Amino acid sequence: MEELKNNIKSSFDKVKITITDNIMIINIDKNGIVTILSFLKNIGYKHLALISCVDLIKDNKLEIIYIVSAYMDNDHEFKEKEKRNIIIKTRIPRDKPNFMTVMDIFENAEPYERELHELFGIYFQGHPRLTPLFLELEYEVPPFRKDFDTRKFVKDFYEDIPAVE
Amino acid sequence: MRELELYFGPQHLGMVGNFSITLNVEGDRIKKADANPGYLHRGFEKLMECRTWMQNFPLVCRINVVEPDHIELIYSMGVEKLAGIEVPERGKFIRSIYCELARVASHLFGLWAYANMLGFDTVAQWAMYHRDLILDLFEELTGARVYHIYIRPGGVRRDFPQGFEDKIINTLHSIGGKVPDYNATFFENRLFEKRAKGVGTLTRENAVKWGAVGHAMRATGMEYDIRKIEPYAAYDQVEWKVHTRNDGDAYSRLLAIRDEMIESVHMIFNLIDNMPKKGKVFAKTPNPFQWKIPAGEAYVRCESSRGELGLYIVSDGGDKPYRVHFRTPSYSHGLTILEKVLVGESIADVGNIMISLYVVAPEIDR
Amino acid sequence: MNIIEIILSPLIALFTGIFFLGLARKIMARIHWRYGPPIYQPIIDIIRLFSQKAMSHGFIFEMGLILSLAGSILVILFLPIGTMCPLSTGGGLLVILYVMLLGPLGIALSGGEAANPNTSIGISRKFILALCYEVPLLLILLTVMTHYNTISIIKIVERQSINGWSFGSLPLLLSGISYVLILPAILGIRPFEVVGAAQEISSGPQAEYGGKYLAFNTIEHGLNEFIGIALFVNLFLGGGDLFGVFSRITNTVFGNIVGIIVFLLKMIIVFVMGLFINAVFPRFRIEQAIKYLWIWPTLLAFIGLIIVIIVN
Amino acid sequence: MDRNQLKKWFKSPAKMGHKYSLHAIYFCTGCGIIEVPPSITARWDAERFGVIPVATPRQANLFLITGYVSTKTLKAIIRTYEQMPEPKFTVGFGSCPINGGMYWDSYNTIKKLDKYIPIDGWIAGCMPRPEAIFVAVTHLWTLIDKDMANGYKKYREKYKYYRANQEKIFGTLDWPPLFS
Repeated sequence: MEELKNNIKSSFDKVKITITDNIMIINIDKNGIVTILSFLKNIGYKHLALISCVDLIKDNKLEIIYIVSAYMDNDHEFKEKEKRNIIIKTRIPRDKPNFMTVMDIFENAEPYERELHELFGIYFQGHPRLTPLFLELEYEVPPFRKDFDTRKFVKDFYEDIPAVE
Repeated sequence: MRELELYFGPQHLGMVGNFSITLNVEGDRIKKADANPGYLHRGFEKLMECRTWMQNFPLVCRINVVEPDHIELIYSMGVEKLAGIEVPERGKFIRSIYCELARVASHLFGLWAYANMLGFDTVAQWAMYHRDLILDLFEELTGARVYHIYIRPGGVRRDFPQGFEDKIINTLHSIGGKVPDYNATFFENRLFEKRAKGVGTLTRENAVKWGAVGHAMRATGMEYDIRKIEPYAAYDQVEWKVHTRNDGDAYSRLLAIRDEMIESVHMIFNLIDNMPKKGKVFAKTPNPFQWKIPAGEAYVRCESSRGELGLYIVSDGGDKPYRVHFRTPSYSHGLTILEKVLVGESIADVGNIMISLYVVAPEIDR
Repeated sequence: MNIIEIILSPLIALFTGIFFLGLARKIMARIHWRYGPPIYQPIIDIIRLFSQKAMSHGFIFEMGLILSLAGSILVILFLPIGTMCPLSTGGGLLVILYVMLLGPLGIALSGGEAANPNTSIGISRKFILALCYEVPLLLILLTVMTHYNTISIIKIVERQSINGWSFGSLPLLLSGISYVLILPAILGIRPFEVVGAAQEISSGPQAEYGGKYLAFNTIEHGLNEFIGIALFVNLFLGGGDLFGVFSRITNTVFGNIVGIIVFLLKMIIVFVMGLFINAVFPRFRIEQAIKYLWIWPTLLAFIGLIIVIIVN
Repeated sequence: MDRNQLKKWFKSPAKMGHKYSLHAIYFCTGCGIIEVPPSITARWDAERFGVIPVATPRQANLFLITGYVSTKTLKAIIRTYEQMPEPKFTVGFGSCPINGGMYWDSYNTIKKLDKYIPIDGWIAGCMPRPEAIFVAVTHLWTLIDKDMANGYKKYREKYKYYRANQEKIFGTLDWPPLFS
C-alpha cells in the first residue's frame, strides 16, 4: 500500500493520498483523472466498481468519485492487491458541471455516466449517448442535487391532481 | 430480410422484473439490443438523505426484492464502519447463516426464473416450492416473509429461537434430498445442455473489460468472491471453497450457481457447528432518534448472490446520511454486459441469457 | 345416417379436444406438485372469452381464423373415429395431408393482418416447424399407403383389425417410431413448443387474439391436438379395434359406440404419454428443432419406406 | 358444483365465466411481483381458482398492479390497461399504489393510482402474503356477482377526467384517446 502511495506521489503532482484499512483515497485535480485511471488500470486495478457523485452545496462543488479495485491475476490465489479499494476523487464547479468521459478506459462506465448526467446534470464530453436512463419526467433541478427538495416537489406536483369521483 | 423492432418488456412473460430491452431483430437474430431501465426508479438514495440512520432500514431492504438481506447487511456494515461499532462473535455467525440462507433462497428463485425461460415448468415449480420452505424459516426468525429487516448496525435484531438450528438443518436436508431429482431432470438434461451451451458466452477478456462480478466472473474460471477476498461476518472462520467453471456461457453460469448453492448449504452446517453457543448477538447502539455519526466516508462491499455489492456512504456528522450510493451487481450486468452479449443471439435466448446473468431490475434502477 | 355422422364427428372432436386441454392442465399440475384447475376449466375460459369484447384487426384477421377452423373440421370429417367416418369414400390420406396445411395457413393470414412483430415471428416459426414435420409425415403416410396398397384410411383401419396393428407389424415399426418422434411437433407441445412460446415471443400467433378470436383459436388448438393423435391411432394403433374382441358386433349401433369409446381411450393414452414428455423437457430453439426433425424421424421414416418397398 | 352454482351458471354464464377464469396479465410493476410466483406455483396454486398469468393484454381480464408505480411504469400501465378487452378488472397489490406507501416522498412514484386508472379493489400491506391474493380474488368474485366491479365502465364514462389527469403527469400523451 505504502509502495503504491509513493509510486503515485512520484508520478503525479497535486495529489493528496490518505489510507485507512483497505481503502486508499486519492484526491486529484480534475485534469489528472484520465491519466491516473489509466495508470491504475495498467498496474492491475481493472475493475471499475462505481462512479458516484456527491453534491457539496456548501463549497459550491460537485465531487466525482471513482472506485476501482483489482481482479485476481492468478485464478486461485489471493493477494494483498485484491483487497484494496481505491477511491479517486475530484471536484468540479457546481454551476458549470462539465467533465470528460472515462469510457475509453473502462467500458462499463457508460451507464454510470448516463446516470450522473441525468441525476446530477453533469455533462460528460465524448460520451456517445447521454440519453435519459431512468427518468420519464423532466425536472428543473436534477433530482439528486441537494437543492432539489423531493418532499416539496411531491406536494406541488402530485397532490394537486384531483381524484376522479 | 426485414428488420423488426421488438419490445422485450416491460410487459412480457419472459421478463422477470420491470425492465425493458428494445431489440432490433432480423428473422430470429438480434442485431442490436438496447437496455431501457428506469421503470422502478424511486430515487432511494435521495430518499435516504431525508431519513435518519435507523429510519433507512425499511428503505434499503426494498432495493432488491429478490434478496433484501444482503442489502441490509451492506448498509449495516457501512454504518458500523463509519460509527466504529464492533459486532459480537455470535452475531457475526448468525449474520453469515442468515445471508447464506438468503443466498440459497435467491438462487432457487433464479432457478425458477431460468427454468421458466426455457419452458421448463416442472423444475421451476419445484424450485419455487423449496424457496418457500426457506421463507418459512425466515418468517419464524424475523416475522416477515420477504422484507425481514433482521440485520441492524451492531449485529442482528434478535437471537435464534430455541431449536431453530435444528429446523434449519432439517429444512436444508429435505431440500438437499431433492438435488438428485434436480440433477436428473434439469442439470443433466441433454436438452438443457443444448439450449445453454455456447449461449451468451462471456470470455475472460470481455468479463474483465465490462466489469463482470459474481457467478458471471466465476463461470470464466476466476475464483473472484468477496467472501474470500475481503472476509466479512464469519466467513473467515469456517472452511469452504469457491466453485468455478471455465466456459463462461449460460451453461457454466448455471452450474456455478448450482455448486454455489450446495456449497452454501454445507457452509451453513459448518457455521452452525462452529457457532459460539451463547453470547450477545448485538452491540449496543445509541438512541436511534439522536444518533449522530461522525463525519467521514466509507466504501464497503460484500458478495450477494448476484455478485459484488458495494456501498459508498458519506456522513457529514449529522443524524442523516449525506450521500449513499449502492454499487449493485446487476448494474453492469444488465446495462453493459447484457447489451453486448445479446448481439448475434437468437430471440429465443433473451430470457435465457438475462436470467443466467441474474439481472434484477429493482437493483439497477434503485 | 351420413348427415348424423357429419354433425357428430366434429362435435366429438371438439369435446375431446377441449377435454384434452383440461386434462393437460390437470396432469401437468399434478406433476408440478399442484392441485390444478378443474378439468372443465377450458370450457369456463371459452365461455369467458366469448363474453368478452374483442378487437378485430380487419376482415382477413377474422377470415383467416375461420379458414383454419374450417380446415381442421374438414380434416376431421375425413378421419375415421372408431368405425364412424363421414367422408370415407373421399380422397383419404392424400386429402388429409393437403387440408392439414389449411390450419397454419389460416392463422398466418390472420396473424399477418395484426402486424405485431411477435406474431410474425411466431408465424414464421410455425411454418418452419410445419415444413419440418411434414417431410417425415409424408414419408410415413407413403409407407403406410404402400404397405396396405390403398389411400383410404378406413381400409387401412379395417386391414389392421384383421392383420394386427401396424405398430406391432415389423415392416411398419420404424414408421411408427418416427411418427411418435414427430407427434410432439404436430401437437405443439414441448420440446417443440416453439410457436406459442410465451416466454420468448409473448405466445406468438396468439398475441393479438382476444375475446372470441382467442376462443376460436383455443378450439382450433384442441381440434389440432385431436387430429394429430387421431391420425396416429388410426394409422398405427388400429383405430377403434381392440384386438378383435368386439369384432362380432362391429356392424351394430352398439358396436359403433364401443368402437368410438375404444378409439377415444387409445387417444387419451397416447396424449398422456405426450404430456409426460412435455413435463420433462425444455423447449428447443427453432434451428435445433429443424435439425432434430430432419435427422432422426426423417431417417427412420425413410428406412421404413425402403423396408416396406422391399417386403412388398 | 352444487345446485346453486349450476343455477347461476344458467342464469348468467358470462358473469360466471369471468368469475372463474380470471386471467391475470403478467406485468411486474413493482416489488409485489415477488409474491406472485409463489402464489401461482406449487405452494398456493392459483390455478385452482382459474387465475393464471397470460402473456398479452388482449388475452387477459385481470390486471394485478403489483407494487409501486413509477412515472415511467404508469405510461406502460395505462397502455396495457387500454389494450385489455372489456370487461376487465384491476386490483392494486400492496400499499404503494394506494397512497404511495413507503415512497410517499419520492419524486418519481405515483401516489394514489386510482387518479389515473380505475381500481376495483386493493390489497393492503407491504408485502401482502400470497393468501391475500386469494382473499382479493374471492372478494372480486363477490363484486362481480353484485355487478360492483365496474371500473371499466367508470373508465369509459369518466374518461375525460382520467385522460386529463394522465396528461397532467406526462404533458402530452403520444397515443390518441381511447374513447371520444
